[in-house]
Amino acid sequence: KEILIGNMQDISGPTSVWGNAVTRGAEIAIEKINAAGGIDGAMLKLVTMDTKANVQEAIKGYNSLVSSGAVAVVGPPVSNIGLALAPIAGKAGVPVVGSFIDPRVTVGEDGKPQAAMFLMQPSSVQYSEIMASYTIDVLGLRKVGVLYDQSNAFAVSLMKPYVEYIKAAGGEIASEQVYTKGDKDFKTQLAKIREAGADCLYFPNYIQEAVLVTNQRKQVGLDIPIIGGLDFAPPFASLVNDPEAADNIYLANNFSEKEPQLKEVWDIYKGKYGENPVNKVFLGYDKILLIREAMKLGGGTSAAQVMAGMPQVKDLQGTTGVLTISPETHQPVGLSMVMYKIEKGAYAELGRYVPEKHKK
Amino acid sequence: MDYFISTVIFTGIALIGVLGVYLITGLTGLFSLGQAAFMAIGGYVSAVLIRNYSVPVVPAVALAIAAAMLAALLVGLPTVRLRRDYISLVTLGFGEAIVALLNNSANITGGAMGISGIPQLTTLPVVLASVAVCLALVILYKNSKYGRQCLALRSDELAAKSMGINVYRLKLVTFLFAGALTGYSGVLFGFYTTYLEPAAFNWIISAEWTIIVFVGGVNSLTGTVLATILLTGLPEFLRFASEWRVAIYCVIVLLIVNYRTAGIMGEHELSPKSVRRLLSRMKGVRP
Amino acid sequence: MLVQNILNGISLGSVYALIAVGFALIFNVLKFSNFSQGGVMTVTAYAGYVASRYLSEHLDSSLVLFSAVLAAAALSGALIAAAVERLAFRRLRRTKSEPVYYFISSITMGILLENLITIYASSNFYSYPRFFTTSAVPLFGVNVAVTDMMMFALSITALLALLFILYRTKIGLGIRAACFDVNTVQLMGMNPDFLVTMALMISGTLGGVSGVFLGMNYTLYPQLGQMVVKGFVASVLGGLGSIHGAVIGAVLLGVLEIFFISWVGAGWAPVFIFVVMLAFLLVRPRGIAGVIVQEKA
Amino acid sequence: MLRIEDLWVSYGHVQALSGVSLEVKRGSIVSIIGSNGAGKSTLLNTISGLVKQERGKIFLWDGTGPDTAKLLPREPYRVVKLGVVQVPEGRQVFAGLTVRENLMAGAYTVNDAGRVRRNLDRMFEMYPILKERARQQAGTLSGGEQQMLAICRGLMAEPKVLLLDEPSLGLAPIIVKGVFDTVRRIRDEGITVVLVEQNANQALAIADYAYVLENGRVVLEGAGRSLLCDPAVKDAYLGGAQEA
Amino acid sequence: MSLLEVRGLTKSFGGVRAVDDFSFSAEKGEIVGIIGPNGAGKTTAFNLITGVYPLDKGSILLEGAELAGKEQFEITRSGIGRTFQNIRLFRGLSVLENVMTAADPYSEYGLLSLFTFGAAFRGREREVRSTAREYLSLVGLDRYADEKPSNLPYGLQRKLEIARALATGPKVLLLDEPAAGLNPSEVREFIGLVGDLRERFGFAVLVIEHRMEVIMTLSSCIYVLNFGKLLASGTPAEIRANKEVTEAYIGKEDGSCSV
Ligand SMILES: Nc1ncnc2c1ncn2[C@@H]1O[C@H](COP(=O)(O)OP(=O)(O)OP(=O)(O)O)[C@@H](O)[C@H]1O
Ligand SMILES: Nc1ncnc2c1ncn2[C@@H]1O[C@H](COP(=O)(O)OP(=O)(O)OP(=O)(O)O)[C@@H](O)[C@H]1O
Ligand SMILES: [Mg+2]
Ligand SMILES: [Mg+2]
Repeated sequence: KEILIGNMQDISGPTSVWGNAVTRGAEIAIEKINAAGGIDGAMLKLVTMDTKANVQEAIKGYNSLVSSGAVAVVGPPVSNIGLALAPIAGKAGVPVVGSFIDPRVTVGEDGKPQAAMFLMQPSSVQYSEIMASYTIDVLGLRKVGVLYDQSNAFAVSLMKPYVEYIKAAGGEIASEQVYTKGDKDFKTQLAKIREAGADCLYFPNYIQEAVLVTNQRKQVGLDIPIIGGLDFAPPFASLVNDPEAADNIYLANNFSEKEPQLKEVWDIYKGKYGENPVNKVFLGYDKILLIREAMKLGGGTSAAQVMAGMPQVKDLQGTTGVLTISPETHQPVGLSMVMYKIEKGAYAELGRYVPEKHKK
Repeated sequence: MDYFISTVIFTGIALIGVLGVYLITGLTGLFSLGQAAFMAIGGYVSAVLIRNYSVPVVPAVALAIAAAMLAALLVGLPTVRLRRDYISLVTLGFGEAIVALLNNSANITGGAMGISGIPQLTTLPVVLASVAVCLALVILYKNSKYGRQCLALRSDELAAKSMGINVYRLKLVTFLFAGALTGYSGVLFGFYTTYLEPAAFNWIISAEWTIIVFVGGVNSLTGTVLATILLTGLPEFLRFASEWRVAIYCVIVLLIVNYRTAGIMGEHELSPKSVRRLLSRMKGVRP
Repeated sequence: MLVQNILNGISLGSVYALIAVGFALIFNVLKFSNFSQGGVMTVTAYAGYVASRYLSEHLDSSLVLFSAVLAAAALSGALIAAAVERLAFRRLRRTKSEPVYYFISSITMGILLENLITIYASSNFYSYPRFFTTSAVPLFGVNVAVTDMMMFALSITALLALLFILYRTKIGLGIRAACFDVNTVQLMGMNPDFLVTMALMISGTLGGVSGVFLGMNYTLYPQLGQMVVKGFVASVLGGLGSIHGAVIGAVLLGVLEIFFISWVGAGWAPVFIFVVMLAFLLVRPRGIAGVIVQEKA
Repeated sequence: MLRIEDLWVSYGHVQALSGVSLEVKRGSIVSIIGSNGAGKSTLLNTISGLVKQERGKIFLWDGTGPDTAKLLPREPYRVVKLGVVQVPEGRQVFAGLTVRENLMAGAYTVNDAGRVRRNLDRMFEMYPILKERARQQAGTLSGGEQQMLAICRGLMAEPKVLLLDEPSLGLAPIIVKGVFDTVRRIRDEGITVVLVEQNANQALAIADYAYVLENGRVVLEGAGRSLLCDPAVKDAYLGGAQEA
Repeated sequence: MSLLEVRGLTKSFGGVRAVDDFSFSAEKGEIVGIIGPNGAGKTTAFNLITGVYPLDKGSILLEGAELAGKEQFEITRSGIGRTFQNIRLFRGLSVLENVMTAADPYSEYGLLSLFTFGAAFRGREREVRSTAREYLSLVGLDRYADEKPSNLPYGLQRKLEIARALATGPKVLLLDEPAAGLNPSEVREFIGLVGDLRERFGFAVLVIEHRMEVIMTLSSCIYVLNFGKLLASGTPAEIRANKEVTEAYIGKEDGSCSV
């Protein structure tokens, strides 16, 4: 007997690196579960659908997964697809476990949770509050310059709560600069931030722009720390060809390489693909763990049972932390992040951090 | 079943947009790289009216189409007198401007984070009926003085003027008609996905639609319809190819464009007459 | 700030210019928008990267290494462009297809190349090694990136070389004639396949050079070639039928973008640029350097 | 110089040439006349290689020995390299190039810069108006000026065999005379000329030999002068009476 | 008042005066010939009358109404039809549709009638189709109605140009070298055709030709242009006798069979 688990990722297109990483992580988890006898004797099988980072493709893909009998779906990496899927999945009743960090994906406008949507990493609000709190409460930087991609939902959703937190905590937004998709030259914006006298730069964006900004920061002589998003995690520093430039950057990652619970997956991955895993691999792995846990708690392997079990998940030890899904928000609660500082191209770990506000 | 229905619905929505490109490019020989913008306008206007202002559906849709036409008028008025090559530039710029506008009016449109929770009103019957009506309108247009004049203008603008054709007006009318169709396809799109975001409406869509029109046949509507079904369905069939999917799709398009230059249907239309002719020819071949 | 903005604009413009020149060559000579140029640039950028990885073990002077990488990319650009001609355009020319077919063929080819690169190198991105130790030098009291200056110099050189080839050599004359009428050109003893391949190879060479610079400035990723849209805008603004117009158009576009980014922010810039573009075309419908030739009946 | 054997050409369902055979002697003018759609242009286009035949052979023979006749290649640009140059119907000048550039394009196969310059001067001498317009875009020339340009462009290639498709089209009568004089003169320089003409009177008058083409077949042939006086020809092609 | 009255037509390109102070007039039913050396400005004069180029100076009156400054399509609709020296047919359309297109601007139905498949639309379409067929048979092209124009031999394409011009319903018909590419006997036929058309439609015809037979047989009045200026005008006999014209344009008469 087989239990189908859907997997919706970008396999082609600009964000396929992530899609592949998540898929590999999920596959490792499934192989492990199957090797241990599956779930009540039934083997798990992952069916992957390409979403091409496109809403239309995703809806077709989700419907196709539902038609072929998938009981749960490892969800899309981006929020826009999550937003489009929420009502459709609510009707179809096959739960989606994803990395759509926009809180609107899991909580509807009426304040009730979206029945079939579950987030498995800090939401954008949680994440950016962690970063903001770290900026102001730990580093003591109060005059923040912000640069973000205005046309990118991911960036915008990481920017707003950050700015709100900083303002609420008595900080000041010295300059708020934007760019749009396809822009490659940020010198003008960076120069403005320099003029405004900011004492740090918050830059919540994809890895590639992160590299460009890091390089161009040096070219305009902007010498302040960068408070970065998840994408500054490895392999970011190795991609900046000037180690002098990859310096004085703070970021938060989902896990620390040193943490023991990673070891097993880390080694399997390295053995299989000959390279170090990135954080998306562990996120993919944990999503399968979460689905399995939901099956246990829901009392069976049907879609409805998985869906019922999901909000009951509590204190599940994953590779990226200890997971508890809130039944009110369908988001994990109290997840901490591991803080890092990049100095001359090298990552220095600063320990896990979670702001007071998040500790319940 | 849901899967099949959603595929049909998306194909239908694309077809209505492609018909717009057919009018502009296939019939009139103008190049638009900004059709997606009209789609965005249709989708956003209807969604915002219904969600934020609780306007009833029918007037909201009508207003959305009107808005798309107004935008087409704004772009068209200054450009129809320019050299043709400029139209693709202006429409490209227009497309980017609209996306920027959507991103910048976050309090109305939700900006980059998009607008969600649009009621799902697009159902299979709605799409099929819409396709039938739009197709009928375009067929009529093609087979009237408008269609002929468009083709004439595409062949030779100067001669067309000298035959008494008001080419500026004609271009504008065609542009508006296409704008209305595209806007409507945007409405259907928003009402199906229930979520709209500016990033979905880039110039690549216009390029894809143009490809479909010419894969279908120079000015054959039947070909356009066939090609839409084929090329929007193709990626579904190619799902097994995983990361090779888009590459294979491109190769197929290249083969058709290069080895069947006139497109699938050439300049032919599938009409009762042509079917009869084909049948009689097939009979003739049989010994 | 003003000087800085203008210099930044010119820097950005010279990136666009290098793309625009190759693009304009095909646009002006063969009368279609060759969007496959984007794909060619991407592939060459990767080719240059592979060459740099391989050669860095054998060459120690970074200037020599840099020149070798440029040469490798240029060569691969020429070859790929020739292959594109063979696969995507030749049959169309045989069947005397309208320009839109070239457009479609080229845009599909561009997407194909982009996807092949994604399959080959994943959508991961890579960084070129650092060829120059100083990344920026002061000029008029503001900092200017070294690569930007090189790019500016290179686009001017490319422009002059192109003008020379097109207007002072026989092949150039042939290339220009070929776009009016492939049949008649054969009656002059010219082999249009050869001429068009030459034209594409020249633009491919330029694509190779731009690819390396784009890769150095903006890192390597499969969508790198989508910058070709800027080349398209620049070459059309520059005036149809003019290659130096494309360069001017590119620099103007770069300066305008920077100016608007600094004035109204990057969010609103596309709206303003659209308005300026429209106004400009209405005032000067032939583009910057285009010539009006009244069509004769 | 040229020998054509049993040439068949069709465009899809239209049979344009059905078994045309003819011979062109070295250093002679051969005129081909016939009504609209008879296949004259098709014949020239087939010789140049622009149109491919279904059947039949075209030989180029420089008259030096009986066995030196060789098949004409099928790629137009190779045909030109062998010295067979066509001036196409309807001018087909390169509209966006200047007059001078058009002429230089004609000289593409000539590699001696000095000779090219001398030829250019000769052309300007023959049609001074072209010299005046040397920097004008060819597309904006008057119809007749374009025709002159097309003829000169053909001559710039230093042809051994010149195929002229209706060279007098759209030229003023006085220039038409000039064109026929030119044709005669280049024949006298040793160039072989195949002349397709609607201006049948004059075409026959200067022809050494002539063929009448009808519906893709040769229906009559003979020395130019003799056809000119042939009552059947007179009736069908010369309008019965004389044209001014 | 003449049907068409052209006064002081002037146009230069760069430094070249292509047409220089050219005046003439044409009456209803009259055929006017325009001749002159190559590059004399004849086609340019047509282009000016039909609005392809804006005039530098001058005025063009059709039935007393000024045409100068109007758009090309307006000029055509007010009653000036033309053919092109370098054939400009609509390649994308069939022979019949080429002619229909020329009649279309007079179809009054709008989008409303079209989209409701209204009577105005259906009636007018039928009408246009049958008149177009009529024009085709007038010039003897009915056989080719469904062909693409590019498949017709040169001579027939010229005839199609005429049929298309007829369909614009001209009061004045401008023919630019209509007999180019016809052989002498076809020229004969053509002369007959133009005569018939004039009879039938009663329009004025302006014809540019280098084939003297056409001009001399058809026109009641001939204008000779040289370097854009009027060199001479008069009846065919007068023109034939004019030494200047003979020298600049016609050249010495030449015998043929008599030899
Ligand atoms: N490209 C084509 N496609 C289809 N038919 C063609 C094509 N070109 C020519 N034909 C047909 O071939 C026949 C011969 O045409 P051709 O042009 O050789 O005649 P021609 O003698 O040169 O006539 P003209 O004196 O009018 O130039 C005609 O019936 C014509 O319709
Ligand atoms: N658009 C233009 N730009 C520049 N010069 C032009 C343009 N149109 C025409 N000319 C010039 O004006 C002059 C008159 O041209 P036009 O075509 O009127 O001559 P034509 O009398 O019709 O001659 P033909 O009998 O040879 O057709 C020519 O010398 C031509 O080169
Ligand atoms: Mg012919
Ligand atoms: Mg003329």
